[in-house]
Order: sequence, then structure tokens, then C-alpha cells
Amino acid sequence: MRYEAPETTADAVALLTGEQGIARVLAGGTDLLVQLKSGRLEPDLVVDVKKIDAMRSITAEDGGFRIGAGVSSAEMSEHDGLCAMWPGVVEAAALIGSTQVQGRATMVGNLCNASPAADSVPAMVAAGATIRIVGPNGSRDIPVENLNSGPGKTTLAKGELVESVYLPARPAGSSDAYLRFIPRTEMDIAVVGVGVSLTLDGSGTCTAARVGLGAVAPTVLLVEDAAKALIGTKCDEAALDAAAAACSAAANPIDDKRGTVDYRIKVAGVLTRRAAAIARDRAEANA
Amino acid sequence: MVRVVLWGSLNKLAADRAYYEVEAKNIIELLRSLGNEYPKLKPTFDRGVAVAIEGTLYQDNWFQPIPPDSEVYVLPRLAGG
Amino acid sequence: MPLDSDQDTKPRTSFKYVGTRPIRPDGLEKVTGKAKFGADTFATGMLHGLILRSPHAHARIKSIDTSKAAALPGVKAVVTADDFKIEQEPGEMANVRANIMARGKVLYDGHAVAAVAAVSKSVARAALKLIKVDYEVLPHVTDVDEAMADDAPLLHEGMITEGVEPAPTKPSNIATRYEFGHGDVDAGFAKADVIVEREFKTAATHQGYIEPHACLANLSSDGSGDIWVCTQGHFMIRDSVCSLLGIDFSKVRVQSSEIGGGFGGKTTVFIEPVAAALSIKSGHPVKIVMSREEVFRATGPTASSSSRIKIGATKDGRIVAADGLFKYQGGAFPGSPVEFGAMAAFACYDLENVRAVGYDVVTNRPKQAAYRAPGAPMACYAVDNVIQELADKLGMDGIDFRLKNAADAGTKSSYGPVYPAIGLKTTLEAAKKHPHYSAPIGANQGRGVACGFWFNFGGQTSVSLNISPDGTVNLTTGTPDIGGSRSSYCLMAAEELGIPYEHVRASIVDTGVIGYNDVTDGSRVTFAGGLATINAARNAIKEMCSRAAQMWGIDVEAVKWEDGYAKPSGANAGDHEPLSLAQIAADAPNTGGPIAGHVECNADGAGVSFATHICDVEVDRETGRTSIKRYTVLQDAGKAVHPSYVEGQYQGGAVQGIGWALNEEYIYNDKGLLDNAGFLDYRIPVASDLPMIDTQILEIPNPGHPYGVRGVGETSIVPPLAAVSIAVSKAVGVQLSELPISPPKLLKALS
Amino acid sequence: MSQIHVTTTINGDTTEYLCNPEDTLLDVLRDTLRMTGTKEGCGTGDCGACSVTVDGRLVCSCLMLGAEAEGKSVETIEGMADGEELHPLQTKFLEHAALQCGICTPGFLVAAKSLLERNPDPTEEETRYWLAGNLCRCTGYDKIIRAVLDTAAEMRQEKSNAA
Repeated sequence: MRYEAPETTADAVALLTGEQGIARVLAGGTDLLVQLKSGRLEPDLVVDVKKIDAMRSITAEDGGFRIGAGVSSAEMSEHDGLCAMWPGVVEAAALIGSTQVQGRATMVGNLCNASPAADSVPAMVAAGATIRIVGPNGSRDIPVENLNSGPGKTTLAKGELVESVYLPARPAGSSDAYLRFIPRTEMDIAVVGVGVSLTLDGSGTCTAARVGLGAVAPTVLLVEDAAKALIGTKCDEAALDAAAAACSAAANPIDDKRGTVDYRIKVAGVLTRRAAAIARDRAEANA
Repeated sequence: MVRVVLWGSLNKLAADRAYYEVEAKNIIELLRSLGNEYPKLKPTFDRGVAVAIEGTLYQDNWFQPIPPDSEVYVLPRLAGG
Repeated sequence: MPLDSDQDTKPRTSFKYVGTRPIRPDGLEKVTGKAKFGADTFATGMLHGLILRSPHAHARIKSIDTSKAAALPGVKAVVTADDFKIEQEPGEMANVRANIMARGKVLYDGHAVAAVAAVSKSVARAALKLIKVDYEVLPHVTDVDEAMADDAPLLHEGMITEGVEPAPTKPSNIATRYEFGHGDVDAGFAKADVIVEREFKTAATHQGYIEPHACLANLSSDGSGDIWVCTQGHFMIRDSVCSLLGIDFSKVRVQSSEIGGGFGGKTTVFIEPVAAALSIKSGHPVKIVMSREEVFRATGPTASSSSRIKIGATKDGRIVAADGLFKYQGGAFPGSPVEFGAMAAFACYDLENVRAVGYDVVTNRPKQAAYRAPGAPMACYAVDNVIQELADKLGMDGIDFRLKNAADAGTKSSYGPVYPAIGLKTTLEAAKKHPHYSAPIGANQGRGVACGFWFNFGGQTSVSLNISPDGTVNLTTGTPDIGGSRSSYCLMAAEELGIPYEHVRASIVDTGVIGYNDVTDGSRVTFAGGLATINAARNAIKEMCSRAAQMWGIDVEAVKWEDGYAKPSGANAGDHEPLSLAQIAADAPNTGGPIAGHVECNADGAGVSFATHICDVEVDRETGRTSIKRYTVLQDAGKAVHPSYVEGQYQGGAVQGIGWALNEEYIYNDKGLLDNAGFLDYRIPVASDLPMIDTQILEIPNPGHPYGVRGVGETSIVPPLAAVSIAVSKAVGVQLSELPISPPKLLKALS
Repeated sequence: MSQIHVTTTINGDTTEYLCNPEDTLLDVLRDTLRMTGTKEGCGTGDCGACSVTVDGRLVCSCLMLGAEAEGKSVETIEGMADGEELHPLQTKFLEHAALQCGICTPGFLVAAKSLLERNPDPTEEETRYWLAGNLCRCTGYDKIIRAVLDTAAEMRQEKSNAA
């Protein structure tokens, strides 16, 4: 195995493109090193992107924030502007593993590991985040929900990597929230995760909403029916129940060591209702 | 004479009695005379047993005296964590 | 062992040092990172050992080809079952031999098949990949009830159930049947006004010690040499390794490292004989450190259980009959702790008619190892759930019902013997008085109370107490200190000698320099080691008194020992200036040479131990998640030598039991492979899962110990399973009967 | 497989080592530098026994490559005491008997120090969540949490006395 730590995205792309064998990008490393330890993965090249300035920073852009692929969730939690605008995304990133893990783990790494249970992804999907992919043929921006094609599978082409994620600007009366279910209070992989982002007008009516649902399908889902159930309502109990029902209906989970099909379907609804209520209350506070 | 009570399943390997009257001054005499009378008990005795004398458990001490006319219990050898 | 005849056998009650809370002697090293644990030593020319493990739950080994691995540059030795030639008598050592390296068949996912020693971990990893094993996969079984079925795949063709008369003719996976009890249960049930009968299941759990097994073996071709290892008993390691490899015990010196937790899981061998064989074969020191995945797949979790309990009582709340059936699977070899489970199940209660039947069953899982009060938690869990249900049906308070039927001094125990002075009623009465028991309970909350019991024992113990020329004392023994026992030894030695705690230093020394010591288990160390320490001190005092007598030219009978001084006593003793321990030590060279006290004994007389726990939980009815809101432990310690570490044992045991009740379980997939071999999905409690664990130490002196000490290490894990389960049942209004109470299971029970 | 030359700072001292690309920082600390105070309980970031700080940030050294330490500043348990002067957390852990077997203790101490540097007055809940990635199987956490909260109180007191 070769270890490289380039200082520009272009050099990183060149390394990934040039490698004949298995190449992996190292951001926080909290998933990659576990795979190395288990022997499941034996890459020929590991490219550490944390020496690339563009990937190390959180920068204001068009009223929103661009977060580099090397930014840890701990660093996100310490960024006041980001916490004020996207509290749900930040709290999702801050749920990844332990304090120690949060000191290293990145949202882009969490996304590219392509686990359907990744905590930050439903929140990013709900936020309408886009990611910037850089590769041998230049760079492109795509919606975050379009990156992964299945457990452990991304649509990145040879030589491509994700440089950053962009969280857009928000109108007044907007906010978001993320909730996940785990058996303990910490340290577990989400059995179900739900991110809700919404905007309320002056009268408290929901004018825009997005709902991301994790750990209940091969990839994180954008549940449009749940959003529809909220838009046009005051996010009252009836609307929350409808959104919950939509997420339960959208859930297509499996039985595994972390939960059963029935359990995940039911809890998907429960968490949707709870997360939407939190997002609503936060949005009202921002109105 | 000492009254000896064997634990249920061991008792069935002997004569399935409520108790056995044995002439023994200490643990080794007790196990020897029971083992000779009921050879099926020997393998269990060889693997090790505990003997309760007046409420106290003895695991190894062959020569632990047994008061005359007392009632003792033969139990599986204890292990712990 | 008998106490010195001149000592009164009534436990002492007033103390100067015992019962205080000084800093432990090994503390500084442990907070600065200096303490050396199993994986923390290195040897010049050291090789790294790795073990190849079975990917199948059950398979016949048709062939193993290690030639390519052996030929890989940097590989210095390869071993398989063929390198453990010494035949063992049928029984535990034969099972251990087949467990540390599979013979003919692999019996579980993770069963060791071969091992290599190489110059680096990466070369060793590469070598493992080059070993070709040809398997014939066989049908498997991991559930205890399925393993007992007539058509179940047999692990050991030809295994005939013991303890059944007449012996069965057909082999099965049932190794042994046990039965305990007295009276006539059928007659008893006939008198009952209320009878509750219910079936229960508990999952297999792992001790979950944070330090993986590790050892460094440095043996020569004749078998002589040293082994460094984290273990609960280095004499056991020596005896097992030497027996398996045909080495004279005296040729091998084993030193136990500091041990990073054991809870029973480090009372046997796994990697040590393999490291020893690799070291002999390669001519180099060989270090083997297990990965966490190996710890879960291939060391010894405890048994999973399936049980049926039937208890009957009269209207006035008196139990008239109790009947229990307990089926434990202890993995691939006989030896599940079901007999202890069956013995402990009803031990808390005073029963006229009681029967407990246990079946020891083998399945395609790792060979179980002892886990804190082996067998008792799952049995008492089932029994106390039924006890509470009976109390509820009778409209009685749970503690009142238990008090009415509680075992006490003079009670004929359910497993046979009549109890001497015991503390169960005291813990129940203390629980009833405790503010926790009367505190209000909120919505979706429930409160559970449960009792627990453990036998405790003593065992073989050697202690040497050497008086240094400066009047300080070195105390050496051979029972690894797993949770502060060195501080307890120092307290008891200081108490007996009458010198400051800081003047005594206790160390755990290797098998070459002290007499035999049994493993640290059975809650025996503070009891048995303490007994030996006290008597070693008394032997040293005798010698110091005789030195003083010679100095003063009087009879030794005219010298008494008081507060660290030899003093003349009695009418004819004459008037002499008392001599301090330090003065006598300084003069030792001229008065007969070094002064020491030794004890090599088999410490019997351990007192049984009881506890009562109170647990409050809150349940999220929408997700099935249970959180512990408040927890209180009340337990008899006989005499708490170092109260802080007694509390620590209470709290640690309670939290292990909480984990067992709520989230811990071995999960096997349909191929019989372990699905959660790591701390990510084997979910032990984390700090944020818990409240503070309140403790109340009760002290009912143990007549079998000069200071009244009882073991306290194990009983604390027994009550929590029932206490938590009862609390959750009360919170949700549904009687639960399976552990762990994981959220999906609880939500299912609620719908 | 060519080794990587790394220059870093460990407990204030400039340190150089060669490591394989796949070696973790934990492998380097323990096997190469023989600094065995940092423990390995799982190797997968689930137990916290290998906690160290890197440029002041609490991490699991088993989840970081040795090569990544180039130019960084690493603090381990071996650097916690100042000569013969223990850190207050070390003293309180001893006073409160906040350790039984002691294998998790270095990780807890390093993690707790990092907590108190960020939050000198943590609540019990904040303390429990900060330390949730550090597993202890002996103590039930009670005495550990008490020791950390007591240390925080004492350090605040000393600070106000000094001011």
C-alpha cells in the first residue's frame, strides 16, 4: 500500500487516475481504517486529502456554506454561522461515532462510504445539499442524493473524488432537524435516521420542505410524499402524522442484527413526526 | 455415623435414597466408603466435588474433620468468575 | 484452614486500617500509563504469532496444507493440532486441547485451526492466507432448544448424557443432567392457592473485558523458559501449557501481567499453549495478541439459557413449592454452568418443596468460560420474575413477599446445606427502608426489585510476608489483582502488624518464587488471600516476639504484640522498653536472620453472599427504548476491607447485569456465524446510558474469616437481570420473558 | 514496501520514526516507540482506550495512520503528568478509586482532560456524553464521572483563587 498526501485537488485526481490497482481517498479515515484493520480492503494507494486547503475549510458562499471534504464534524460543531443556519445537519454530523471519532470523521467521508445508515446523509438530503465532484474531466456539482447507488457503491468515475459539500442559503422562517434511533444513547449505527428541513411563512404555514430517510433502503431516500404532507399545512399533528405515514410507507428495510423490517417501518414514522416537530419549532424561532 | 445427602442426579447413580449412613471421620473417608459402596460415584468424585459440613463448603481438604452424627451434603465442585 | 489456635475464632470487629479508603499501591503506575499489561512487553528477537480460524460453524477438516506458509520468507514456525500430541484424560483438559486447536472437526465460527509465527505482523498475515484448509461443511446448531431436539446435528458423535439412570443408549448434544432439591413438589403444589408457571430465554453474553488476551512465550527447545500473560491465574496457565505440551511444570516460570479485566473469561487458556508451541518450534520469543474480533469469536462467552419456572404459594403469601427446569448451552464442549444455575436459582428462598433440573447442552458456539457468578444470573432472573408475578397476583408488596419467604440462618438451602448467619433479610429490609423504594415513579416508568445469591469460595493460596531491614514489609502472593486486591492485602497486613498502610507493599509474583495459588475467581481473593495474609502476619509476629523475648531474656509467652510493638506482658515479664517492628527488623541479622511469615493453605469457610437491587426504568413506548433512571445496590460484604473497591464491585456488577438485560447478545446468522463480533454491535453500556449507581454496604460478619470478610465480586451481577426486566414489565404492563429487552423485541411485545 | 519517514512532536518532544503506510498511529506509539501507555482495546474506534490528542483534538489513535502525524503535535498519557507532579485528574482518579483493572484509565484521563480544556464546568450529562466513546467494563462509570466532576470543581476553585 502507498500513502500520498497531495496539496492540491488536481494532484489528488492525478494520483487516483494514475493508480492501476485499488485506490481509496482518506479523509477522516474513521471508516477506511476499520476496513483496513479487518482485512476486507487492501488498497494499493491511499490518498490523504487533508493537506488540500480547499478541503480543509468552511467558507460562506452565496449566503450558504461550502464545507470541505476534510472538515471534521467537530469543526462543524464549532462554526457558529453553520450551526445557526443548518442545526440539523450539524447535529447529524455530531452524532457520528464518539467524541474521538467526531474529531476526525467528515460528512463527505460519511457520504462516500455509501452506508445507507450514515447519520449525516439524511440531513444533507433534507437540506438539499449539493456536492462538488472533481475528476480528470473537470468538476461538476450534483445533488447529494444522486451520489450513491447502493450499499458501499457510489457513482464516482475512475479518478473522481468529492471536494466539498454545499449547503444553500435559507429564507427567514427556515430550519432543520435530524433524529436517529439507536439502542444505546451513543456509539451505535442508526437503525433509522430522519432529516427534516422546512420553511414557514409569516403565518406559520409550511411553504417548503424536504425529508431524508436513512437505514431503511439500499440508499438514503428523499421522501417527497412526506414533504408534500407538510407543505401547505401549519405542521400540526395531522400533518405530522401524514408525513410519518409517508416515511413508513417509503421505508423498504431489511431484517438485520440492528433491527427488524417491522420495527424500522414503525420507527421511521415515529422519528419523522418528532424531527418535523423540532424543525417546525426551530423555524418558528427563526421567523 | 454421618448422614450424607447426595445431590439429586448423583443420588440416582447410587441408591436414590434420601440419605446414606456412612462411618467417616473426615472427607476422604466419606468419599472412599461411598465410592466403594457405589462405584458409579467414583468418576464424579475423581473429577472433584464439594462437601458441605455444618453449612460450610469444603472443596479440597480431604482431612477436614466431620463431627459425629452430623449431616453433610455432597455437591458439585464450585467454580467462579 | 484452621486459624492459629491461640487466636479466638470470632471475627474481629474494631479496626484501625481495615475499612479505610487509602490510595491503591498500583495506582500511580496505572494513571501514568506505566503499568504493564499483557500486550505491553517485548522481547529481543520477538516473533508475532497469528491464528487461522474456522470460517464455518461446523465442518470436518479433510486436510490442512501449511507448506506454502512455512516456505514464506520470514515465517519461523507453523503449528496445527498435530503439534499438541500429548493425549489427555477424557474431561476438561481434553476439551481444552481440542478447543485451542481444532482436532478433526471445527466446532464453531472462529475455532482455531493453525497458527504461524513470523518476523512481522504483515508477514504473519500473509502466511495465514497461504494455509489451505479443505473443509467438509456439516449442519450446525446454535440454539439450546434446537440442539436438544432428536434430529439435531451432533457435535460429538458418541456423547452419552451423564447423570441419567439408566444411561441413554442414543448419543445427543446433552452432556449432563443435574438435579437438586428436597421435599415433594407435587404435594406442595397441591396445597397452593396461586401458581405461576412461565418460560424464559436469555442470550449468551460476553465478559467484555477491555483488554484482549495477550501473551509472550519465550521457551527453549527443552521446554524451559518464561511466559508473560494477562490472566486471572498464572499457575493455571503454567499447568495447562505444560500439560498440553508435556513439559515439567517446574521448567516454566509464568508471570501474570497487570490484567485489563477478566470477569471469569481469563480463567482458562486460549492462545498461551499456541504461543508456547510456536516459541519452542521457532526457537524465538513469540507474542500473540488477540484482536477484538477474535476475543468475541473464539474466547469464552457465558451460556445462553432456556428455562421454565413454576412456583406456588398460599393466599397468605407463603411459597409451598418451586420447580425449575434450566437448559444452558455452553458452546462446543460440555461445561456450561447449568449446575450452578440450578443450585443458585432458588437459593434466596426458604422452601419446603423445591426441585431444580439442569441440562448442560453443547452447540456450535465458542466453548463458554466462567462469567461472574457463573450460571446464577440467568437462573435467578427467571425465578425472581415469577416471584414478583406471584406477589402481584397475591396483592403483596414485592419486598414483603420476598421477606416472608427469604432464606435465613438455619434455612435448609435449595441446593442442600443449612445456612449459617446470612444477610439476605438484612438487604431486603434495607431496601424497603431505602428512600429509593418509596420515591414516586413517573409516567412510562417502572420499578423492579430482585434478589441475588452467590456461593463464594476460598481455594489454594500462598502468601509470603517479608520484614525489610527498615521495618517496611513486602507481601507477595500469586493471585492476579483484578480490581484492587493488593490494597486490601496491605490494609489487612497493616492491621495485623500494627504498622501504617504505606509501610506494606503487596506484589503479585511469578510461579517460580511463591507457592501455588488458584486463579482469581469465585470472589475468593480478598477472602482467601486476606486469610493467608493475616496468618502470615501472625506467623511473623510470633517470630518477632521470640526475638524480643531473647533480647530481654524472658519467655516468649511473656511477650505480647500490640500496635506494632513487642511488649513484655504478665507479672514475671519484667520491665522492658517495648521494641517496635522497625527495631526488631534492624537487629534481625544479629538475632537469627531474616524475619518472615509464610502461609500455604487451602482457604475454606468462604461465606455465601446475598444482594437486593432496586431499579427504575423509563420506556419510550413508541420506539421500545428503555433507559435506567435510578439504580440502588444493597449487598452484604461481611466486612468491607476497602469500601471504595467494594462499592466498585457492586456498581460494576450491576452495570454488567444491566447490559445483559437490555442490549448485550451474541447474534448468529443462519450460517451459524457470529454477526456482531465487535464493540460496535455487541453493545455494552456506555457512560451516557447510565445514572449514578447508588450502593449500600451491609456488614454481616462471615464467621469463617478473622475479620468477617465475604467475597463481594460476583453476587452483584445476579439481581440486575430480574430487577431491570421486572421494572420494564411494570412500566409497560406486559410480563416480559426474554433477554435482552432490545427495542425491537419490546416494541413487538407492546403491539 | 518502502517505509515512510515521519517527523512529529510527541508530548512536546520532536520525534522521528519510520512507519509502514498501513501502520496506525497506535501501532507506531506502541510497537515502534514502545509507548505502551496508550492501549488497544478494539482497533476500530469503539472503545477509546487508544485516545490521544492530535493538535489538541481528541482522537482514537487506532483510526489514524502513523503517516498522518507528520508535522503534528501528539499528546499521550505519558505526557499528562508534569515530572513528579500529577495532573489533577490523575490525582482524583486515585482518590475516587475511579479505576479497577486500569486498562481503560489512560484513555479516560486523556479524554477527560480534553473535555475540561473545552468546558471547565461540565454537567454530569455533558461529561457522560463526552466520555461515551470510552468503554469501562469494571466500574459502571460512577466513580469515573464523580472523579471528573470533582476535578473540574477543584480546578475552577484554584483558578478563582489564583485570580
